[in-house]
Amino acid sequence: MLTFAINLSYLLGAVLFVVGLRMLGSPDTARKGNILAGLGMMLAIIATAVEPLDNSSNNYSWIIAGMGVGGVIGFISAKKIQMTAMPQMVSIFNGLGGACAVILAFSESLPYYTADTVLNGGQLVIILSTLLIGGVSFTGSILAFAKLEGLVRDEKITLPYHNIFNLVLLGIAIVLGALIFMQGADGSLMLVLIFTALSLLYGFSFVAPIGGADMPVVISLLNSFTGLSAAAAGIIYDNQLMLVGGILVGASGTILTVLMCNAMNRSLINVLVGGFGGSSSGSTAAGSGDLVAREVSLNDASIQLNYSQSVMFVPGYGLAVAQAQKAIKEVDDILEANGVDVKYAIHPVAGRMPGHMNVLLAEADVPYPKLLDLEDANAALPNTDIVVIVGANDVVNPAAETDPGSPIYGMPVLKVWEAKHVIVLKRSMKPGYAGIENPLFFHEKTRMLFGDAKDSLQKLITELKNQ
Amino acid sequence: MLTFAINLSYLLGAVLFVVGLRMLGSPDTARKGNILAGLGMMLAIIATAVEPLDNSSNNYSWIIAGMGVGGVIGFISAKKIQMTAMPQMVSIFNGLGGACAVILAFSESLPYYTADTVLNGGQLVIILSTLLIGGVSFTGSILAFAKLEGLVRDEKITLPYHNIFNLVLLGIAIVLGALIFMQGADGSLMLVLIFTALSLLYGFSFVAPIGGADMPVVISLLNSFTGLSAAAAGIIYDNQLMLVGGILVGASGTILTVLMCNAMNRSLINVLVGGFGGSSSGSTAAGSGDLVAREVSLNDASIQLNYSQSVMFVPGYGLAVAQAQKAIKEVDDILEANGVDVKYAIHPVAGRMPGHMNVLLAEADVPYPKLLDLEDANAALPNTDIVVIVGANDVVNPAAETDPGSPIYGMPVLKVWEAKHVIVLKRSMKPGYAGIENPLFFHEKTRMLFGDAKDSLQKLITELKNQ
Amino acid sequence: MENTFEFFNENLILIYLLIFTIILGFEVISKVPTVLHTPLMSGANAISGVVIIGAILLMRQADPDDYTTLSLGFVAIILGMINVIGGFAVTDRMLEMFKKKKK
Amino acid sequence: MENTFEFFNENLILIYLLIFTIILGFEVISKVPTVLHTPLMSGANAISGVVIIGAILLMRQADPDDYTTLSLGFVAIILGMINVIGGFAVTDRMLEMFKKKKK
Ligand SMILES: NC(=O)c1ccc[n+]([C@@H]2O[C@H](COP(=O)([O-])OP(=O)(O)OC[C@H]3O[C@@H](n4cnc5c(N)ncnc54)[C@H](OP(=O)(O)O)[C@@H]3O)[C@@H](O)[C@H]2O)c1
Ligand SMILES: NC(=O)c1ccc[n+]([C@@H]2O[C@H](COP(=O)([O-])OP(=O)(O)OC[C@H]3O[C@@H](n4cnc5c(N)ncnc54)[C@H](OP(=O)(O)O)[C@@H]3O)[C@@H](O)[C@H]2O)c1
Repeated sequence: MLTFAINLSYLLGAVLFVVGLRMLGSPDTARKGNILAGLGMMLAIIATAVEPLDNSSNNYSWIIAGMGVGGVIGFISAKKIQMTAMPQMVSIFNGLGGACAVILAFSESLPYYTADTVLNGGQLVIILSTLLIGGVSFTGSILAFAKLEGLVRDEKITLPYHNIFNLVLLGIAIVLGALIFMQGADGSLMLVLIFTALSLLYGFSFVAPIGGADMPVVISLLNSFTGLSAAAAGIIYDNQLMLVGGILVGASGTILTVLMCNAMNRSLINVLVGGFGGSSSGSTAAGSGDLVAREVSLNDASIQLNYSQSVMFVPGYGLAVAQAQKAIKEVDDILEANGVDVKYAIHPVAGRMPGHMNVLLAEADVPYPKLLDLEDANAALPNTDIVVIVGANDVVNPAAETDPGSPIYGMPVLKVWEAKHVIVLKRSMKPGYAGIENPLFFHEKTRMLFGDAKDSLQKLITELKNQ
Repeated sequence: MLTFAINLSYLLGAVLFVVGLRMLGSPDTARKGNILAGLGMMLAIIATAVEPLDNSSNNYSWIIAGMGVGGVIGFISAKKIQMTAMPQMVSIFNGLGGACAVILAFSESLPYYTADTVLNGGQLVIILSTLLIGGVSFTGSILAFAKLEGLVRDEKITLPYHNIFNLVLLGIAIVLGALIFMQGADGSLMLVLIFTALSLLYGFSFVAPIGGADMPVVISLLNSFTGLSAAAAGIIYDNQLMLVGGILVGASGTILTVLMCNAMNRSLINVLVGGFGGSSSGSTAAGSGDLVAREVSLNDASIQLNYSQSVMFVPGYGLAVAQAQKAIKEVDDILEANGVDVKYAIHPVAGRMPGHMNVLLAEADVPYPKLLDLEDANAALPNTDIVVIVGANDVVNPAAETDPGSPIYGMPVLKVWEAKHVIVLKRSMKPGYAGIENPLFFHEKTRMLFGDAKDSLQKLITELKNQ
Repeated sequence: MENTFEFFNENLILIYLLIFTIILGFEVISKVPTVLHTPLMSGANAISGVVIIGAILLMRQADPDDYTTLSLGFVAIILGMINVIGGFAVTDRMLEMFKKKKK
Repeated sequence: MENTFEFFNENLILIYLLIFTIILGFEVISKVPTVLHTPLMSGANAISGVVIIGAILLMRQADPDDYTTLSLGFVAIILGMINVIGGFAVTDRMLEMFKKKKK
């Protein structure tokens, strides 16, 4: 009866995971889905805590203490973190899950070498896999975090021939694993420790050469690794829920990774062997030497905006950096009050994570119907009077359409040059994420308004209010 | 090794079923999906044929003979059947699958009573369930076929209080089943036979009161029953593929049934306890007494059509009955040659099965982009010069929008009265499937062209050619 | 009751499998366009012909002298096979139309 | 090789379950709008915290005097719990935004 209740709870937990994940996939139900999945987790944890075990000493006080500490840390960091730093946070959380799996696998290997537990070949394979996958997920996620926080610069940690180095490293780890397996009970704990260390090193080295701005994709991939390591650990403990939940995350994480890559019009392989962040292309650089970008004064810009019929904002990464979402909304409000029709053009990969702009603008209470996706925006642009680009660059680069030599050639972009006028808010002429020049800035319709995005917008607000 | 290969084939078969079903759900991949599922079935059949069994006498000659006979019958009927009779065909096929399950279950019950095989309670429950579900699927499908073919008129076979009668019948069957279960090995084969007969009777009686035109929904429901009976039989034979395949069909059939009901804006319950086919509503009948429908001559109609800018055909059940799809296409061709823009408005439940009109028009090679769905058609109608309604009725009934007392109130309809002129091709003033009058026929914009749809269209063609 | 619990605990993985199959069945069908309802129904019907496997198993295990079972099994195989072959063939015919439309 | 075959045959239902879970995982995610990628990733991350169950099991079975295992398990529980609680909480915060937009 108790076993029945326990098994039922696990089963329910698994179903809640599936349903929750499903609901997370559509905007109307996403929040409920997250809560359902959380409920499933709670059920599972309770079931695990009361499940009857052979010769268990339980150690409930340790468990409760650990859960308390972890829960509080997790909860507080999740609540305190800034909106824009969320991908980093997810990355750390994910890494800790991987670390948890590593610790479990390592602990389970101990009895083989320290006590005289009979070694089971199948189990050992599972333990080693968990160590490897979990280890990669752990250090990989930590490095992804560091890159996103700007703590680590890509070039500093990339070796020449880094991809070959990685392959060799992985090869060594696998050979060592095979050795440990063949030695069986005669093996030493030392080798297992070295294997663990190699796994951790490999995770670090795996992420090192990947461009900093590709981190969201990498995090998603590492997330699916954590899922797999949880599944492997589920085999060690003969726990169906861990197995099913882990596999589920593994599969959906993989698909999600691929979807993210598609949204950037790149392949996963392309992302993994080093993004375009490092290699600067010279193809469009030549054209700009003799061209000059024209500036616009704050006053002119504000008058233009105020007397236009329709304005389209194009937010980009710079908006996030400058935390200018509230300022942009204020400009919007003033313009709307003066009868100007204001819309936002949201490019799918604007910013540094999928949905970045939506999240930011939602934070500033911009109403949903004002956000146009790529297609709608491109349809509306020819009838738009003024486009205001706020810290965006690659997503409005015409080279993606016209220059087959450009690294972003083929990526769909916002055709802002089809509008009547373009005003660009950025700090300098420096390139964006892809590291390439943007001919748009030298376009005859374009005027630059240099300065920090938030700053410029606030000055615009003052000007607009004085009119 | 052999067992491994067999198990792998079954597993592959199951995956192919899932993938095939998945692909059947989108137009681009549907055909491939069907082929994949068929491949899965082939794999499974081969695996079953060579699987090592304890004390098997194999009887391969019987098996091959049976498969040959069944295969040829199935193939020829599938190829010979007319496009419009396909739902009937599916219904028969489905019924035969149910019959197959009944025979299996009955055969497996024999040894308990004729030989001295030890009776297993769990098995007996499964056998009885298979008999019941399979039986309902068998006779229900056959009756659905007969109704669709017009062999049986609804009123002839419906008793007063039929739904209560059905509940009682089901109750008796269940009580009898419980009795058989409790008697166990002491029971008699006679009781099992009676139980089987009751199941068959119930299937018949279950479908009897349901309106003839609701048969596609019923067939889908019965299909999911066949799936469940196959799954139950899978438990008898301890065969995972039967189990998984059956459950899969059971689940997806249920959802499909619900989707079909949604498309007609009705609930499944509403369909099951008797459609509106029987109960004639008087709500709109009153209004027509003093109104007269105005006719149009062939000559006038053809001139109007030829000098219009845009024509929208609205095909309905009458088009299918009259087999007028080629004729309509010919009119279309002539008009297009004369510079008239011709489109087709496809209501989701026009005809007698989902997609009925699409299938028919595709048969006549009408290009896909000419078919407008409900929304697009309603958007285009105000700018349409002439609407030609070919054997449709309920799907263009304005009462669905204006008369809350109408049985079809709330169903979205094609708002043909928003076009400039409407010509209706039908044989008489008789109502359509829902059995209610259509105020559209008395509308000032409407002209009637009485006669069989194919006939009228062919006369129109002659007129058009003579102009 | 105890029996049911025991059955549940012993066949736990099977029960996971069944429930996941049900969810998969739901998931795979939802959001199918109306036009495809009939072919889909027809395809699902063909798959439900998997019951033929039971008929083959029945037949292979039947005593060669047990003519009752043999004839029952023979009929079952014929019926099942009509369902399978007819089902896939008729689905294919329906879908052929859709292919044509694409041009 | 024979071992693998045997393992396969003996754990057949489990293997069905795994493969169906993988398909389900694919099926459930495909066709997610771009805006939801990040919350979805975050939610999946929270679910991968299911590894905490292993940590609890490790802890419950540890010898009360085996301080190595106890401290390893303790750390594992903390890490796993951060993943679970932090993961669900941060996902909820992201999704809160979407809710607001609906008004
Ligand atoms: N969304 C995703 O999921 C995702 C994931 C990975 C990679 N990416 C990539 O990221 C890029 C996104 O394009 P994007 O147009 O949004 O950004 P971007 O091309 O990276 O350009 C951002 C621009 O913002 C400006 N900027 C930075 N800080 C600023 C501040 N404080 N005030 C004003 N301007 C500031 C920078 O110019 P200054 O330095 O001159 O100010 C820079 O040119 C794409 O290449 C995409 O492929 C996206
Ligand atoms: N599509 C589905 O999946 C489905 C399933 C179940 C039920 N239904 C129901 O079926 C109805 C479909 O609406 P509908 O407008 O297509 O059809 P309808 O309302 O049934 O009307 C068909 C009309 O066609 C005329 N007709 C019959 N034979 C004809 C011939 N040889 N030549 C010319 N006209 C002929 C009939 O009038 P005369 O007798 O005067 O000629 C009749 O009024 C809806 O009520 C729907 O709910 C649909």
